[in-house]
Amino acid sequence: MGYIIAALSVVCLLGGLFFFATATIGLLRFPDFFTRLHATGKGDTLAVFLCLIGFAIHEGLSLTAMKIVVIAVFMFLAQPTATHAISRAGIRHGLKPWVKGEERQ
Amino acid sequence: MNEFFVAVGLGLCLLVFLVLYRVIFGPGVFNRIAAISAVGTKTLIILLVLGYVYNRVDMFIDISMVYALLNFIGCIAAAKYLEMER
Amino acid sequence: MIASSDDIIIKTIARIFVPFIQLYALYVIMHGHYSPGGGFQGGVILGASMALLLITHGYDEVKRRFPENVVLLMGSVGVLIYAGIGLTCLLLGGNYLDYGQLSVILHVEPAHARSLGILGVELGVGFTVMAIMYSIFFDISTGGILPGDDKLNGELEDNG
Amino acid sequence: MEVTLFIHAADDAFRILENAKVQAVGLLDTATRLTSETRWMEEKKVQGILKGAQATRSGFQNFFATFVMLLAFWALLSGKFDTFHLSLGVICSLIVAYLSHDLLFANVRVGDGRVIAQRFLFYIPWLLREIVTANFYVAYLALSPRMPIDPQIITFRTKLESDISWVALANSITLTPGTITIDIENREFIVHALDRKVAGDLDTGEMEDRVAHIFMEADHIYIQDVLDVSRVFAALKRGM
Repeated sequence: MGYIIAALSVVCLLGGLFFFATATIGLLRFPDFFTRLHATGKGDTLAVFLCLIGFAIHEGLSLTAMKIVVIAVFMFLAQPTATHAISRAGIRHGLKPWVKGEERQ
Repeated sequence: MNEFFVAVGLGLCLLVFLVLYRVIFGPGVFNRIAAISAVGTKTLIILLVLGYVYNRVDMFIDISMVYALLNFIGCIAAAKYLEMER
Repeated sequence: MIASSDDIIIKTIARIFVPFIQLYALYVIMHGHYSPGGGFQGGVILGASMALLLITHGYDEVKRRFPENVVLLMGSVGVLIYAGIGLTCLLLGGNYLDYGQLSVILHVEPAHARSLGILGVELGVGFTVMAIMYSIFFDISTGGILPGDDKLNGELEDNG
Repeated sequence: MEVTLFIHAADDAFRILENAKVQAVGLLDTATRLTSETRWMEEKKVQGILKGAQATRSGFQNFFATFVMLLAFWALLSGKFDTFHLSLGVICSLIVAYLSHDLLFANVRVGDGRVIAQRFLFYIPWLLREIVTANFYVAYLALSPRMPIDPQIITFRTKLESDISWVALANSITLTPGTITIDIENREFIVHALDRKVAGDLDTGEMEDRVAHIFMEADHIYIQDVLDVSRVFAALKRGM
């Protein structure tokens, strides 16, 4: 049983690390601000979620695990909202979205 | 298990350094804010890893929660400010 | 002068989060002697929750909810609590903020009295920090002139 | 002889089919009537609750609900259940609930809270699957050397009504493959899409229907309503 829990936790954490890595590569490689937000907005949400779930599984059924779940729920609501807020500020500020064929910014 | 957590933490630190490229060179303030928000989410996990290293997860979880909170509020505030300053 | 945000998403999310953030800040204040944090950190979180409300719901809403004079009064009361506990210890024959002496008037053993004394001091510090944060944020966002101060506005305009 | 038998058999088969069709039509009629009746009843109930809520708006019920939620949150955070800490929790929850009782439940369209919570729970697995798909999509784009993207901005009008359902829809759009919500301007969603294909996916409006179903809004047919009808059928069968 202990092995299964450890394996689940390891799988979740590795998945989180993988999505963090792809989000970072996307943030570095995508051509403009809005496409970069795609990378961080989605990638970081799932990555944080997976990492926190991994920690919670490792922790077992305890108060700390519940707190980790609370953080996960918070991030789940807050991350898309923050992404939306920045993108909205960008478009109101007058940033032009990149279209196919342009130079990357 | 702790060694594995430390490895995850080190990987995240590496990723933070990669994101710092966007923070420093990213054209315009918006790219920088997006990158800083990404650094914040990674720091949240690194804090939890530190908690496991020092064996005080119950303490570091509170710090982590505050970090998530302030990251969110800072992001919203920066967005609001840049929106006002058209 | 901060107007209410016209973005429904941020407004709604902030509306849902603010009570929980405030409760979390109170938790940080109250549990300062077991976990990290304490008065200062909790006060900062409380101030941050009000800043969130201010940048999403605008000045008028926040002023209706937490009037500035009440918040400043709270800050003063916080200092009073802090100094009061310290001076009580001094009067009871100990050092300043020597909580053990409080056991005489609280009728509990010194360890418990120490815990209660720290709690009171944390509370006072938390309120003060929250009030000062809030007031600083208010002053920066309004430029130091509150819309109610028509007289002051007129004077400033007269002076150029 | 065989021919007559065959004709008889065919006749029987046709009659049975006809019968079945009549029965099916009857059942469908009953089902529609039942659903419309239940919808009517639901609407009546919602209106009743709305009226009640307006009578006691920002009153004791909101306050009490907020208080209970906050107290549960406190118990989760504190983890100390002796009298001293619980009383501290009650005091803090009372203060915060008094300060913000009209924040947490402000202009929520009052439906049956239990139903909303239940449907929302069923919505989450679907959303999680979409999020995982979205992340693999982003990973594919970020790692592919050519990076086949063709970003564009699309707008669509929504039929949702309350702010909380707008938030649910906007955040779901942000989390699902290739799209982020940029702005909402008088019921117009402005969405940035990474690709022509994902933009087309969004236009089918499946997610909007699901969100509308969660918050019991608008009056069009959802997938879940078909399931509800099948449940009604089962109940009818048991009744017969």
